[in-house]
Amino acid sequence: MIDLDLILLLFLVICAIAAVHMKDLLSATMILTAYSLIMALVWTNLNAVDVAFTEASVGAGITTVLVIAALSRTKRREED
Amino acid sequence: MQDNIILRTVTRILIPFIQLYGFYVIMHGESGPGGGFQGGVILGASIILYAIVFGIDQGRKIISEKLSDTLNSVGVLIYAGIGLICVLFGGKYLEYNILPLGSAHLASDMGILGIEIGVGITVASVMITIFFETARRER
Amino acid sequence: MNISQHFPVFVIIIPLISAVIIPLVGRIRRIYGWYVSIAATFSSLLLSISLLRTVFEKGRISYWLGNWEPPWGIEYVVDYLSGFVLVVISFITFIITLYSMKSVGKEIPEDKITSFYSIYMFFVAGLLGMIITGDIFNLYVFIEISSLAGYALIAVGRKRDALIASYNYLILGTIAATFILLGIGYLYMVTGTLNMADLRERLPLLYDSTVVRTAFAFFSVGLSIKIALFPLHIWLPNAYTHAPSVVGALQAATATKVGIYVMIRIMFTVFKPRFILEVVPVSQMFLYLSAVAIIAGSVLAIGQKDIRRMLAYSSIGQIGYIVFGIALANKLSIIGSLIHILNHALMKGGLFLVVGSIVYKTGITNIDDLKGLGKKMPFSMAAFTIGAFSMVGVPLTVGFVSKWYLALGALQAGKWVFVLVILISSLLSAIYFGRVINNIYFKDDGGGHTTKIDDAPAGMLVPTLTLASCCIIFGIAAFIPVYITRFAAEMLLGG
Amino acid sequence: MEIITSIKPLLIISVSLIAVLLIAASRKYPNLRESWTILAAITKFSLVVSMLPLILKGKVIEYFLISVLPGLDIKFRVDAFGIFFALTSSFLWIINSFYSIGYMRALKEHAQTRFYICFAIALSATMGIAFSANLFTLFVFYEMLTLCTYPLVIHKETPEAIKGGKRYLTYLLGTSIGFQLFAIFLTYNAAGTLEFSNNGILAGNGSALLLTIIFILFIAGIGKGALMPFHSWLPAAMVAPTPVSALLHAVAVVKAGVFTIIKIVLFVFGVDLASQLGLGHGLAYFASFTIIASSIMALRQDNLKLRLAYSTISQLSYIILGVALLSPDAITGGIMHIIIHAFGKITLFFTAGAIYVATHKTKISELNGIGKQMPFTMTAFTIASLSMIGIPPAAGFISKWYLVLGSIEAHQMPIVIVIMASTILNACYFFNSICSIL
Amino acid sequence: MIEIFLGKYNYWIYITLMMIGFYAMIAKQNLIKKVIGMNIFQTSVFLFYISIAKVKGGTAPIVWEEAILYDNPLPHVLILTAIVVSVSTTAVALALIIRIYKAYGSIEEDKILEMSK
Repeated sequence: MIDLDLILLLFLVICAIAAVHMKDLLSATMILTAYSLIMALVWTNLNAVDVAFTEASVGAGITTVLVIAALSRTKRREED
Repeated sequence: MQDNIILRTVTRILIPFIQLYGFYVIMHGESGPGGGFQGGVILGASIILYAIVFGIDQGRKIISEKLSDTLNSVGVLIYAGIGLICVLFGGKYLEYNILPLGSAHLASDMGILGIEIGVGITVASVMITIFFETARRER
Repeated sequence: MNISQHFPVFVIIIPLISAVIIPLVGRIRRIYGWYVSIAATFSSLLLSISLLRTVFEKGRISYWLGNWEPPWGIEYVVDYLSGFVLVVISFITFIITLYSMKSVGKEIPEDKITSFYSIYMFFVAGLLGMIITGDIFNLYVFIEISSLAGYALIAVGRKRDALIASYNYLILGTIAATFILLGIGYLYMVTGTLNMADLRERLPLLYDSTVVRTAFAFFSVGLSIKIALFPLHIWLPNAYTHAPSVVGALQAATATKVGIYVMIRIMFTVFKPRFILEVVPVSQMFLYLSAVAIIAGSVLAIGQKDIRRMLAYSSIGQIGYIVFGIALANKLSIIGSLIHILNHALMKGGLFLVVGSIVYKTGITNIDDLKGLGKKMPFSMAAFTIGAFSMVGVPLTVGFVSKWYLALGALQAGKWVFVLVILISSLLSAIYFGRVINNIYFKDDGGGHTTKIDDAPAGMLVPTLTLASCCIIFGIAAFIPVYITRFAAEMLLGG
Repeated sequence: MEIITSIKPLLIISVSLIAVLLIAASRKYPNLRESWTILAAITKFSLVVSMLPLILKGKVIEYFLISVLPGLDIKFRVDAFGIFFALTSSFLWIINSFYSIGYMRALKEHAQTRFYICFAIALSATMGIAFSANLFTLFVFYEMLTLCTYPLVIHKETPEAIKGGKRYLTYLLGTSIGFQLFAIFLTYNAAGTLEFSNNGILAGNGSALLLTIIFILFIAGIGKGALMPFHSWLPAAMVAPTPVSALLHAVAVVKAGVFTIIKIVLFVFGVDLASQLGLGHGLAYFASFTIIASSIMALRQDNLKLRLAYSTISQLSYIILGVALLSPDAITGGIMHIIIHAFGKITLFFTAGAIYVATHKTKISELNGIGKQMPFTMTAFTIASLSMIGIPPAAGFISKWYLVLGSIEAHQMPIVIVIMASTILNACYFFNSICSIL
Repeated sequence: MIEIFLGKYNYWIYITLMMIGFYAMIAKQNLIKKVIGMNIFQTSVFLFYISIAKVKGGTAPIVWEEAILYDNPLPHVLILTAIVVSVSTTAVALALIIRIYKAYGSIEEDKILEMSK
């Protein structure tokens, strides 16, 4: 259990770094979604079911939709 | 995406279930995971899904700008109104167990339920509004 | 049924409800939104005054939301301090709302006016909530409500620069709010409570704990960003400059003031004065920071060409004054700080309103272009002059009273140098306001225009003049605010 | 000492403030506007005179207006010294009003309404200073005087005038906010009150060092006293129209400064404390330096008004010198010099203005032979000059006589030499002017 | 206190995540990247809250007769509120970005600042 927890947390860090690093904003957004879902998992592990539920619907769902909608009206790539 | 027959059919079938689930989550707030906020998000998501699949304009036909704006306000008013009703019955603001519904326990449950519904309506319509505002094409 | 016991919650609920009613009534006729705003802010003002009176009659008011007992439920508290700030803020918002109709009508696209007022009322509700809440997490929520509304309000400015100013403010504001949230988390982790009064009881045992100190550090940084204390001020000048006039006035007069109020709450009622003075001498740090802020704000203001930007930098200096009095933490200096909150709200509000009138009439914001306005808009310019005098600290204006107390507080603490800082910055502000006033009255606009009297409409003039005359009234009858703030200062320092 | 409560001091101050409203209201009708000024001046003077009998009986009139804060009162007290000053200024206002009407109309100056308004406010402020019962009231009116004379200084609105006005404000506001206000803070902190008292309020409150610092701050802070090195605003202010230079910068403003210094030395520090700390002598030497230095500067000026301005600086220092010596005769001499200098200098400025109106010339070197064109004017000029130098039977002799007596009394022989030397310098520059004019 | 921090790697992770988010908010020029950073920044704080609520051996704080030891439910409620705030902030930020793009034609901060000079 603890190991799973640790792995998930490390995954979080990797996702965060990747999301910040990606030049392609759409990919970054998708990684952010993955980040949110993993976060929801971590919270389920920590018995915060309510919050996990919310994070899954809001963080992974709504935020992604909104960012993608915003991307569709601006630019997809980050410039150097 | 509007031409994709599979997506359209699946969406048509899924949306009622999503909405049903949303209502369930709203109603079930006080005794299990979930509540007005999460349920509201799910309800909002169902409309957003519809709008994504069938196009923004089609989505706007279902929930017009006027309607979503009204629902925004109505949800908050339900919330605030229940609080004020509590004051009218001599309790503190949002003190539901004072409501005259037989037992204090029932009153409390109903009060929370009312609040959850208010929150759910607001959240759903706010989500829809934000989505439409963000995704709207320039005219 | 005694309705007056519910006033603490009504103060917030009324603007909140009106915020959601406005989109509904605004659809019928646009002007109704403004009517509702007026009604809401006016009733908030009346409620605040009544609350302050009750505090003086019966002492601290505590309202339990949902009748849950404090450590578990949310508590709303009105005491001398919050009562005073509540009245100041609700008064200013009422005046600015009164002013807003014409200015908003001119500066904001017509289809956005209704939602403007709606967001405006959210902003007001957030501010009032920040003042009145006794629950530290609830505080965070209100901070976010008012900040979010604030970002949106700034973004409706006429030029595109308003957008990026608002965005930068959003990023910094979110960092600040998240820091505050983190501080709350740390405090909750070690004490298990979110109620301010409860925290005050439990914290002294834990003053040596690293966690508590970390929490305090997060609060300090977060709040310093929110109030734009000098090195963390970068968001402020752009935000004030590019916001619509009404929003500029509202932000300058209320938002930072409430931020400072929250700072006082955290420093003196959540923690005890002993903590900032002896345990962790952060008061020293704030003292020097604020001195730098006072001087730097004034110096930067001198170099500005845009009058709104000049006022914004001057605000940074004035914020320095308030923090300075708090950091000295003796009775006189705290009285000085609290009066300066009133003072700065009145005069900066008034000055921004005058600038709003100028923009409304002429569209000018450049200081060099203000020549000859003294003859064209005599009443507005008179209000500007009074506000400027008050800012410099001319005797018989309220600006003098606060500086008097701040200087005495510094002398009492044996810190002579800081008296010098106050005096020097008064001189600096005399320079930058002198420049404007000189342009207004003693320079011609080079003929061309007729010098027909063409002042702002009465709907804008009356609120402006009200604020200006308040500067003088409270400068002469200074015992009124001093009487109230003395109780507040004693309460803050007492035990 | 009997204290009488009377509203008269307030009335005297408000007379010209009410006149301001009337002047502003009748700005379209010059004759009506000017008659308000005259009326206010006469009312003011007669009100001051009406208090005179009581004061001469040794009584004191007080009026308490409002308490801004505990310890900060707006309060008026009329004593012999104050009414002396008030009498002089209000009397000269009447004369000056007639003069300025003639002057302004002859030159067809612009913004005359503003001119008269500011003038009236300035007189209110002067009265306020004369009647103030504590440092706070004094400070309020002191600042008011500075601010309301600024529009008068820059009246011409030429770049030169604005430059002069800027210097005027910088010096007066800078010193009063930077030093005087600081000194007031320190005084309040040390003594707990700002009320003037015959024995001083600072005695026994605070160390010698602190009190010396406060003293220095006060002296530096009263820029209107034009002690060097804070004198250069006065020549700069000479860009103003001549009536302004005559009444304000030879009488009201500078005398207000000197008056304030005297008040502070006598009623805040007290004679005993000041002599005990040796503050008086320090000030005396400081003033002596100013007397000599500014006399030499006056000698070098070619512009008549500037020469008079430098002469004013040196004459002011006589007054300060008198008080600084702290001996009864010297104080008498100093206070008398307030009046004597006021009458003398206003005459000189009036003649300078008259010359300007008649010939549009300002430089002494250009004025050769003007005495024949304007014999009456130049007679007045000569008489006033004699008084300035101190040649009997002109009045200037009396005050100088007392000053010399006082400095002998105080065993300050160097000061006697200073007075002598400066008299010679005075004689030089005035005779020089007279000769070149005749 | 130190032992607690060492024992619970959650705290270290949350600090790491927070720093990553903070970096993105401050150093990245792209406005959308800033929003992404903001989300990471905020959720890391939520993680911290959830971690302090965890009681060893406790069960989820839902009504269940057999449970003896609940986890503290209060932080969960707080975080629900905070998530609402977070999503609203994101929405406002995105709306601003869209309008900024419309006005400037770019979403890179340095370019925008250059343009607005």
